[in-house]
Amino acid sequence: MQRIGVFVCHCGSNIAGAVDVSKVAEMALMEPGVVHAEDYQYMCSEAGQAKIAAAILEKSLTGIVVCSCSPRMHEATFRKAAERAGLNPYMVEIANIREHCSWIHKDMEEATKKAVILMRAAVAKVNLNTPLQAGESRVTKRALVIGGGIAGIQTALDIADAGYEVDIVEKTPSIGGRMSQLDKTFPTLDCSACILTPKMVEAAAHDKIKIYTYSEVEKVSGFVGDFTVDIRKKARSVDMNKCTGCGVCQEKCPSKKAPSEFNRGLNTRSAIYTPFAQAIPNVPVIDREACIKFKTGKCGICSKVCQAGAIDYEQKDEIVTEKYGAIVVATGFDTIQLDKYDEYAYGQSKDVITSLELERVMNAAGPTHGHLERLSDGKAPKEIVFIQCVGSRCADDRGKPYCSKICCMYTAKHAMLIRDKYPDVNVTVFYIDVRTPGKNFDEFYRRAVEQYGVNYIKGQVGKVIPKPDGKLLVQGSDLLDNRQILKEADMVVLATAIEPNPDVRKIATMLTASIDTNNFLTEAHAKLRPVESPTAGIFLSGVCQGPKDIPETVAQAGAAAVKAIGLLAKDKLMTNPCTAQADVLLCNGCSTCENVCPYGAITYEDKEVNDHGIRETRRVAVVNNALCQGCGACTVACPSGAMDLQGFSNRQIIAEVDAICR
Amino acid sequence: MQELINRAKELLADGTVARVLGYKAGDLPYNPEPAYFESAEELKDFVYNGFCGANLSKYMIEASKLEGKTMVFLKPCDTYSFNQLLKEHRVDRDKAYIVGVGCKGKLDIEKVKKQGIKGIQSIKGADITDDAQILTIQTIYGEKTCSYGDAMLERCHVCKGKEHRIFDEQIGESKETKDAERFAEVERIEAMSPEEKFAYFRSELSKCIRCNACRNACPACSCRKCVFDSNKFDSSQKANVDSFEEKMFHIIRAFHVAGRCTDCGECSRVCPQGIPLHLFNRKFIKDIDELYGEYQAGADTDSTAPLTDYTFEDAEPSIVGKRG
Amino acid sequence: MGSEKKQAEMMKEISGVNPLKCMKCGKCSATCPSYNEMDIKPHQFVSYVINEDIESLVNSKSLWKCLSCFACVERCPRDVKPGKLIDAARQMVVRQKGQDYLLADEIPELLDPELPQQLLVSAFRRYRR
Amino acid sequence: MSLENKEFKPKIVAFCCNWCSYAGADLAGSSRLTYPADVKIIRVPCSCRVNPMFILRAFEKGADGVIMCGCHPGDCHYSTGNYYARRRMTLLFSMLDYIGVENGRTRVEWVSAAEGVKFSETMNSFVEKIYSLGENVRLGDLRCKS
Repeated sequence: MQRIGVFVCHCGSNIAGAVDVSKVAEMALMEPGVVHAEDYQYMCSEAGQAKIAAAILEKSLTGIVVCSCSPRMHEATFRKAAERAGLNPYMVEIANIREHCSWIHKDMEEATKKAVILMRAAVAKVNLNTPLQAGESRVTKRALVIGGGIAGIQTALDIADAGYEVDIVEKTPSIGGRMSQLDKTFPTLDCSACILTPKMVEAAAHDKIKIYTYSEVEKVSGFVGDFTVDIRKKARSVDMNKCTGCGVCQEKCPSKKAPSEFNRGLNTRSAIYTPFAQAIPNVPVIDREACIKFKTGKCGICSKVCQAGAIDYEQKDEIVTEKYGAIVVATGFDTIQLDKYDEYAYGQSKDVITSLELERVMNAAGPTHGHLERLSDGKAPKEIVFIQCVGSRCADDRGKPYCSKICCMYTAKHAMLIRDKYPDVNVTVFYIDVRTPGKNFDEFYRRAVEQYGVNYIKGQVGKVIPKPDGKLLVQGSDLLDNRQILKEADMVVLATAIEPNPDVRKIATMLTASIDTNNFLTEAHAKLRPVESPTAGIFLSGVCQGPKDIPETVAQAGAAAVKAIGLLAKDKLMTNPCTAQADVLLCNGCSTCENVCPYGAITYEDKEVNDHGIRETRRVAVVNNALCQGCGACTVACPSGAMDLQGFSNRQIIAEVDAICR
Repeated sequence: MQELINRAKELLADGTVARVLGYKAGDLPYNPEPAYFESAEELKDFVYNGFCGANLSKYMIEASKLEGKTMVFLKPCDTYSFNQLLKEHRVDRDKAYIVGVGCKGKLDIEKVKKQGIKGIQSIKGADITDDAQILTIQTIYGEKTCSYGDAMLERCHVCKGKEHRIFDEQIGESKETKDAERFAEVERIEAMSPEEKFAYFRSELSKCIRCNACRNACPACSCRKCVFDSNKFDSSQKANVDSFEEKMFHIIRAFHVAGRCTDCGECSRVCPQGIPLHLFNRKFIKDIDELYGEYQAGADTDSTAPLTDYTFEDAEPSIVGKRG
Repeated sequence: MGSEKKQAEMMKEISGVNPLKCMKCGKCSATCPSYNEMDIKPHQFVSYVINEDIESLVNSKSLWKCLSCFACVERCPRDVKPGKLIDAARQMVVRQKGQDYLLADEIPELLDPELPQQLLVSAFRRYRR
Repeated sequence: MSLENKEFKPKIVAFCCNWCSYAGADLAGSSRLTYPADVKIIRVPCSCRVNPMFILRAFEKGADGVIMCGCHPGDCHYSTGNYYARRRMTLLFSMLDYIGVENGRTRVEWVSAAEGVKFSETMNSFVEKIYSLGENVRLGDLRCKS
């Protein structure tokens, strides 16, 4: 018989507000095996943990039940507390009376009743618990970074500097990401390329970093410490080893009509191209959709002009399989589609552009070579209107419910830069709120208003009407003056909401990392573990986790790197002891379990058994504990019940069922 | 029959096999029972006739543990069971010398009795060499006749085919017996209202006395220890205590053999209460065929079983309510 | 002013609008074609309901200047729908005046072929409930 | 004691996989999305851990409805667990339907860790269904009900 202690947490008023906690403790004493029950304000606090430890020692408890928040929150905490008091950590069960009870049931009597039942189920389970010992698994000392933007580059550099090998997988032909498309960066206004390109070069030159550009993650298997990843290196049609990056092929390429991804489609590029001049690697790729050779079989000019003989039309996609101990996701963001916002006339007028498009217009390497001009007629604008919160903070399905965070600052930056370079241009910003928390951020915004005379109007724009003369009529509110504004503008710039890169869903699925309703990757804990995914061994870097600016991204990239380094520094990991075990006396050796095991953890051996006096050699299943992840598929496939899952045994689950239905 | 005995004697004599697994006469003319024969002498008790319906495959699990080869007589449908056991590593192919015996349909004494034929003394026309048209039955009330087809087991009317799936040699002629749709009875039940279904199965299952004959005869139910006998699920039951346990036992039994059951019909054949237990297994077979593609357990030894397989597009469980 | 509170609650109920969701962006007023005719502007409607000043609202000129074009409803990023609030305020006035609804069958007789389509549509929107 | 006088409070067992659905239930909780207290959740590592035996056992002990939630097909933490669970449950539910047990008493729903709203909605609709079906008499061990 177990000696069980039950500890009921108030969680301040989170639980005690809806559940009569002392009643739960009182009822617990009536359960079989329970010799101790108490309730306390915060069981997870040091004092609460001390109470648990004291009870374990005083009453010689063999198992404990903590009625508290979700086991996903504090199971590990209480297991550690029990372990410190000399109890096997797997003799701890959690009854989730917060997320599954007090937070959703407002009626005290009803909630208390349910809490008692959940407590009973946990007690019934712990009565059947057995002490378990964690095994060990090895750690591959190499990290994978998915995404080669500033987040991925920074994470890779930090991991590599700590002495571990890192591979970066980047989908596009060059690393650099969104940051490479920016012109200047707030709040210091240094040129984006000037601070990014040295990092790109450093990453490329680092002997611990290997960069796979124009590549995608195809398949991920394994688990923390021991992932196996298939990387698809898309056919570049150019031999990376031979190409000197001279650029003649791009110059001579007759197909120059493909929209330039780097310039957001505002101008075109050749079919063989590097996205931008500072691309790393400086090796072009052939866009097979646009290439005349691939479309018609004729042409081949690039091959003829290439002195190095690097052009290879026959190149095929290649799959590289590598092993990693840790994976960092740094897949970044894109701006949302604006097709549902017809009131802003984006798509109707070339002079209504997104802020990211304006970055390209302002950039010396952009479609207008850095001259501020209207994309419709190339004339210099005199009136520019910026509209904030386009698709951000939007309750309906046209936009995103969250604040995109960066728009207030980059809009101030754009306004300021335009006023600085073109003092004769009037700049008006329509805003709902101006949000500038951050070091030197509000000062920056105020400078735009006070020093540069940017006209900030509290109010949204209701519609933008393209006029026949090419001007844009902007109808907005000025809520402070309580008037409706009709304003003629030459250009309208939309601070478009950002969203996670659409590929992230596919990647998250491969990694079995969870994702929220907005496609941002979920952190293990919103406050305390913000750079880790709940899936062990997966770390989050940059905007894939939530909107953030460059300094925050770099900071998080470093944090993710440290977490990954912390993992890679270990030689061995303790494995989950909740694995399947076969009872040799019951096993038929039928191979059914082997067929459903996703990890190949089950093999068969001829074993000498002594079945109640009958000695014979039998073919029986053997589970490799390092490979078994404890899913339990085999336990149900097994008709004789020989296969059982430690920590979630058949009898334990049935005891829970019985307790709930009692 | 003599051909089988002769062959058995030969193989025993030349040492190819150490024993013969066949049938010997029982206490009545219609209940031969499976038996081992280890010498020509013992073979004098050997019988083989239309009442030898028992599926000998399951006996091969134990026979595989014995020294030397065992000669076994398998009907076409029994070879599916043998194949399935082979696939599950329960029998040793090298320990078996399989004689595929021709089949003209096996007989069900209950069907004969249902025709009002009582006090049976002897039956003629049931040997494998007979042409299987008419049974002549000597009773204490005089001689009666009965058509062979009317006396056949249910399973023979929906026969999977007379081809042996695995054998070392074949003896005897077969005759096609299939004259009914395999799933007709399942479909009839499916068409019932929930109340009718419930009433039907309640009346059938309430007859169950938990003698475990179905379990013992079933070649798929060959666990060393059944979950209903072990404490693994806190589910050990020796007898049905209430109406629920009848259902629990039969549903779980059917579920455990789903995708493995060859539809050999032994469960229904041996049930002393005459419960049509094969209707559970056949329901699963029908569902599997409809939802995951045609699958015949035991047809081969290397295909993936439906419950250890999947596709991304598999039907959702909610299809159960939608199929009407 | 207990009755004002009750009226404000009733307006929320009729319109199905939660005025607290408003972020004061003014897009409703920015988009309103009758803005200049109104004494209380669309975005202010929301504030009046929050402040439970229903009296001023039902006595405002705006109440009858709204075209029920629902541009504000369409474009509101927060799903607050000032147009629905205005509609609700009208409902309350209509209800107080003694449920003088038209029957659907009576409408065709009252129609003047010269009436602009927009007005008809608005009228139906107004009196639909 | 007469059963008719007692207000029907169904017993509902929900098996939730640890990675998606249990987290979805947690999210429903932290988002304060209510559903009836009749639902009691049992945490299992994966939907493929749910043995038909558990479901029948729940009915035996007087459960009025049993629902199983797992990761969406394709999103299983163990990659393939829910595929096997899907086939198993489809066959089991079909069998229960076949022997005349009301089909609404069992359900499988895929709920991701992000779908707190779906979790709560699913539970609300399932409980509603069980209320409409009333007490489970066809599969219960009637001795357990007094």
